Amino acid sequence: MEINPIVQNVLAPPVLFFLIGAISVLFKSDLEIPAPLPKLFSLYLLLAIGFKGGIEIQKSGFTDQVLPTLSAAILMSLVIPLIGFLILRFKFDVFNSAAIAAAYGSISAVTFISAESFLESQKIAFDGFMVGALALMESPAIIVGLLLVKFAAPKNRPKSRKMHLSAILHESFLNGSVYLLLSSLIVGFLTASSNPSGIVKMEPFTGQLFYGAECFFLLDMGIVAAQRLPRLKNAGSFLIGFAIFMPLFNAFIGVFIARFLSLGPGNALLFVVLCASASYLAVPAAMRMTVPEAKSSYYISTTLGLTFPFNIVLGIPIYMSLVNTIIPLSTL
Amino acid sequence: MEINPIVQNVLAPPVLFFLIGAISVLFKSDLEIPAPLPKLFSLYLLLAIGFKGGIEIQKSGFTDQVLPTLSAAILMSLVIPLIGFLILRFKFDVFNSAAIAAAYGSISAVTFISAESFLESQKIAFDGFMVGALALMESPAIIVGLLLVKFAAPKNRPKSRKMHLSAILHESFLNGSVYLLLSSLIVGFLTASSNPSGIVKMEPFTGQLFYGAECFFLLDMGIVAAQRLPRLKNAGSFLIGFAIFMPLFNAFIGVFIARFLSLGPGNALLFVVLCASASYLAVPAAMRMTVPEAKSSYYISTTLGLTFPFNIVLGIPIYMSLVNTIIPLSTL
Amino acid sequence: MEINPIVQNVLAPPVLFFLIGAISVLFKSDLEIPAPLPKLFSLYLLLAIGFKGGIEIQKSGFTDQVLPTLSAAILMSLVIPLIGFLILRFKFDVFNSAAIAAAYGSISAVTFISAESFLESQKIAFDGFMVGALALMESPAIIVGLLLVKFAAPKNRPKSRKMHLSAILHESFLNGSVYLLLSSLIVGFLTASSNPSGIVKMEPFTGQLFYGAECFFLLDMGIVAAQRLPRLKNAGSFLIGFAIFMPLFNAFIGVFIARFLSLGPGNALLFVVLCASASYLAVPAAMRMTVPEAKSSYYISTTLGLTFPFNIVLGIPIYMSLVNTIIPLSTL
Amino acid sequence: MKRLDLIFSERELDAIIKTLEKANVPGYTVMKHATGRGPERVVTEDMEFTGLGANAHVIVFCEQELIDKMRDNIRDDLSYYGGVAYISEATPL
Amino acid sequence: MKRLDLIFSERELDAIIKTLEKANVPGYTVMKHATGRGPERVVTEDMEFTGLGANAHVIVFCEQELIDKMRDNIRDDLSYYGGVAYISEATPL
Amino acid sequence: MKRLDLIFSERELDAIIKTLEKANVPGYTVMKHATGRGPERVVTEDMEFTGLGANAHVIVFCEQELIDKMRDNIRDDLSYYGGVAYISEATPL
Ligand SMILES: Nc1ncnc2c1ncn2[C@@H]1O[C@H](COP(=O)(O)O)[C@@H](O)[C@H]1O
Ligand SMILES: Nc1ncnc2c1ncn2[C@@H]1O[C@H](COP(=O)(O)O)[C@@H](O)[C@H]1O
Ligand SMILES: Nc1ncnc2c1ncn2[C@@H]1O[C@H](COP(=O)(O)O)[C@@H](O)[C@H]1O
Ligand code: NA
Ligand code: NA
Ligand code: NA
Repeated sequence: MEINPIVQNVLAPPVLFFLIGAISVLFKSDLEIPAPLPKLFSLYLLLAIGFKGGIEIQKSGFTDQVLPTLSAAILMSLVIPLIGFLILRFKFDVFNSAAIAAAYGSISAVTFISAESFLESQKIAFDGFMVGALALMESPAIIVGLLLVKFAAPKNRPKSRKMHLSAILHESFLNGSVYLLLSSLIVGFLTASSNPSGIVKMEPFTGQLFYGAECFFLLDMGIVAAQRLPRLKNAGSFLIGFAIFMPLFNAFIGVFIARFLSLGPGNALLFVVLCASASYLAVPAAMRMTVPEAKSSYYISTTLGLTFPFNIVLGIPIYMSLVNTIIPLSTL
Repeated sequence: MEINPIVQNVLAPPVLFFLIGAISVLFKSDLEIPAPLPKLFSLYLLLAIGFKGGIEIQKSGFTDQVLPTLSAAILMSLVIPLIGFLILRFKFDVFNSAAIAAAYGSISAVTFISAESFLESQKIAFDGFMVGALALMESPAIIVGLLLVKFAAPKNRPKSRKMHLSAILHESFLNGSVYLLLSSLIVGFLTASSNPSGIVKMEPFTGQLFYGAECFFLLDMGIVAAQRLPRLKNAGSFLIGFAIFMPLFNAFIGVFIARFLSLGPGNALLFVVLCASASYLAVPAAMRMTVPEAKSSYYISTTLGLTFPFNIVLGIPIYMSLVNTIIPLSTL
Repeated sequence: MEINPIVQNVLAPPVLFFLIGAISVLFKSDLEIPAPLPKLFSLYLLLAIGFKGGIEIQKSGFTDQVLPTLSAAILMSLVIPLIGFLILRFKFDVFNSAAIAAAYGSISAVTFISAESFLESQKIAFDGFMVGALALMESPAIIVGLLLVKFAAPKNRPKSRKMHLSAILHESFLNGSVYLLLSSLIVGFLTASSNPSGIVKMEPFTGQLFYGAECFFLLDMGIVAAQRLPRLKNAGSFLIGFAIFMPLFNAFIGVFIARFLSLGPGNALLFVVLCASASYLAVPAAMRMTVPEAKSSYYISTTLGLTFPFNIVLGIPIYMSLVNTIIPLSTL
Repeated sequence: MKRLDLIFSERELDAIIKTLEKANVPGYTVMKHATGRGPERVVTEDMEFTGLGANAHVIVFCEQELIDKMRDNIRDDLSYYGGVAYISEATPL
Repeated sequence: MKRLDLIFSERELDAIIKTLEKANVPGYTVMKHATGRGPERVVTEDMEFTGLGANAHVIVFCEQELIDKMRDNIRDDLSYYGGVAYISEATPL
Repeated sequence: MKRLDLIFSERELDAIIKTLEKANVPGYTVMKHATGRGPERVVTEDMEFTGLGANAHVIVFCEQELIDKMRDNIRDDLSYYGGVAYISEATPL
């Protein structure tokens, strides 16, 4: 008899450590991972994801699945913020709506690697070029979010806050975490092309260590998420609902696009997870800088306090069964 | 010809790095491992010890040696604080006596892993379930220490400091380092039961990296211990004597219990080391919170400045020969 | 056809990550590796370099190449500061000249390991005892620098700043980074002599992880170097010229000494790189303490902002071709 | 306008912040990882990994009346675990 | 002599330092990793790894006239992103 | 009651603390990892891994007479390596 995939997902070390972190807050333990240690792990994960992704892309080359998939990924990161914006405008002003919507159009790298771990434990194959999709979905969502502010903001927004296109592009591509991911991807690609021995020597750092570092980081994420969750109460039930509904909605669109693209189940899950996940690194950083009118507690508490845990614990297995239900219809 | 086991113990990298740290203070080098880096290693070691221990316990199962050994460990962590308290009361007030005594009833995880490294270098077998004993000895000692304060404290202790049982249990089990060790143990156990591939993927982080991280942490411990040692002068010769005599005394009781339990030499050494070591993480944290009347410099300087170095450098080989002298009488 | 060795050097992960860091500053990305994380990597690298070097020295023993090479290394670290001092005195006072000259007489461990990585990628053999040369070149340069201040400083230097020989030796050998490197070397040596299993257990930490940690540290070095570079403008063109000319000059002397010593091409490159590199850890620390009259921005900006990047990116392949051009004349 | 400086063990931080929030202060700033010595206890940075932890330095800019409101509660918090509190004058820029 | 305390998001640090340098202040001290709560926003230390970052606390000892010179620029910087600025008296030792 | 603010290179910390202890101050607080610029030298946080190190910010609450007692020694320490010292008024809560 098979174990329930949700239970199986929960029993993987990364998710268990996430729960341990969350429970420690619930029980008021004084367990703490002091700054800047979480930053070390977050930088490490971005570097390692990018580097390994660059190698995989170089290895797999540009097959005919690559271009359509990457294009669809970019499309989704452009469209989701628009949909999110329209929904959020029912309750929030332009600034908050744009900032939150951008977060949901962008992605969470840790959710992505959790999905990869899930696929590995289920022995389902996926392609390395999906990291390319991950890397390409960050910037467009930020651009859309900032353009929404630029064009929909009330006319009386002070001149000093006028957003020039150059500033928008700067925030979208040179944001620390976007930049590190993209440039590590390039390093991985170049290394794989011209210096294969460099890959072997990097492997213990970017490869073998990865899973453990992921667990350690998730321990901290559990603490942070559980500290954030209660603040959502102030944000109101509309936003709480949004933080659960929006990932599910995006996953639903994502799975149909994956079917349209004839992606295998592994790639399909990763694509769906990219659509369903929300950013708590790049987008908040960009919004904090350029849209100070938006309340950071809104866009951070929803993405970190609710959407992230939901995706990590329940979302990934749910999306997997969604993929298994909807995709075979067309591909078999 | 055999090398003296003390010399052999000292020539292992962890002990050598500990000495390097201590010597750097002696010679007034400005070598420093700035906060919060030592915290990173301390969190890592607790997580890895717990995780690997959980796996070992799951693997070895509950053989008929497990339950008696764990019970004896808990018993020792209850009895040692009582004995220590009686001795310390000759010189110190209730608060200081209880706090110091609790530290000696509890354990030092780094002393434990140094003993494991020693056994490995001597090719003496030991069982993974001993980590269970380690994990189970932290909380009872704290509970006894706090109960001693609760019942022996002068009647005029302010109401606000009345200790409720719930607060005592909270400090004993939800203390950051106790919680991380216990919960990592559970994660290891669950992973081993249901997700063997997770163990393989964690191995480079929790297994391969462990010895080096231990060395790095011991380098810092050497610095800290050597900075603490001079402060012991203020504490007086009674306390200095206590910091050496108490571990030896506890080791002596421990070795007879180990003989009674018919433990093999490896497990016996670990049991003795648990009895002889003193806590500088969990107990000080708990005492600082609930018994502010006790001078932290007393319980920290004795455990870190004297007992810890003594155990690491001289104690472990001494206990080994104690084990070799006393145990064979009954088991061969 | 062979790829240009400069291009090949640039396409190695450590150099690529260095460039990524530098470019992030150029493009005003907010990528940051917050303190004290860079310190973690710098401590780690010193510990690992020393430890591995100690093992290598124990393994290779004292062949008849060892002693002459180490003596020549010490000689160079005594002579270079004198030459540098004479040159710098044209433009700078005694304090600044001595401090900068000492930095160029000393070495940069990260430049050294970059050269090792370069040799490995080119499959050119080199000997482990060269780390001994690295370790031995730090202190003499500091001693010469401080003696220059002691004897050449204006007579009206306040009494309180009189440098006693004991203070000079203290700064030269007990400086945190010198001490850690030297003592880790001793630990490695002792471990290799008496505890071979300890080497195997350290290997994942000091060996396998090394290359990745080097990349991570170089990412930060790229950021720091690029932040420093513009400050050189204030320092004037004389100092900028010195920061490029001096390494080349030292390399040139170095390569003839290497030829005289009949070093193989690998050892020769490492020897040349030691001569050409400049210190940004030990020497600045010592000068900051004992020669506060010298402007730290001079000796730090030249070594970190210009000499280090020059050596890492262009210098090493240039020195290699220098070695290949000059050495075969005598040895073949 | 006044400036209130509070220095105490990081472990009391939650209690102090609760006190500040209850008094409705307009804001506060927390700096962790402070070390120091008081009349009774010693804390050193390099001991931070142990259970003792370091100190927190909290700065509050607020009106005198708010300080009066909080005085007793803060004194209570600090009397239990130790720590210091000082008031000085401050003018908004 | 005056003491100027500025507390604001680390991300504004470059702008503020530019303002200080333009006014030719004799010096300044920066303490990063500060956290806190203002009237509008919340920052917590453990969120530092996220894009939000922590606060910086900048201390400047300088003459009143320099403060007057910088006042408008600093107010501009702080009004955009938030943050507080307070002045108090200080005497050199 | 006075408040004494000392800002100087971390490497002078031991010397300064010795001076404070010799004067029998009731306590002091140390905040490391401060950066800044003085009239002469520049320190930046990201250079902390180099030999230069960062600054320390020491706060002492004590009586004026103690400050008078320490003045010369502190000035000596700071004149050698650089750093600043300022006094302001403070009232215990
Ligand atoms: N006079 C003082 N000046 C500055 N800081 C102090 C002073 N007294 C105590 N402190 C700080 O308050 C902390 C707690 O002191 P205590 O109440 O003695 O435990 C110390 O560790 C110092 O950081
Ligand atoms: N009244 C206050 N006292 C002390 N710090 C404050 C105060 N108000 C704001 N802050 C600090 O200034 C930062 C920015 O505040 P805000 O302008 O609300 O974003 C906060 O995170 C606090 O660290
Ligand atoms: N006017 C000032 N205001 C605030 N901090 C200062 C000032 N001058 C110097 N500092 C601090 O004191 C340190 C040492 O300065 P210096 O004496 O120039 O080396 C600097 O790095 C700053 O952190
Ligand atoms: Na998304
Ligand atoms: Na014990
Ligand atoms: Na050199």
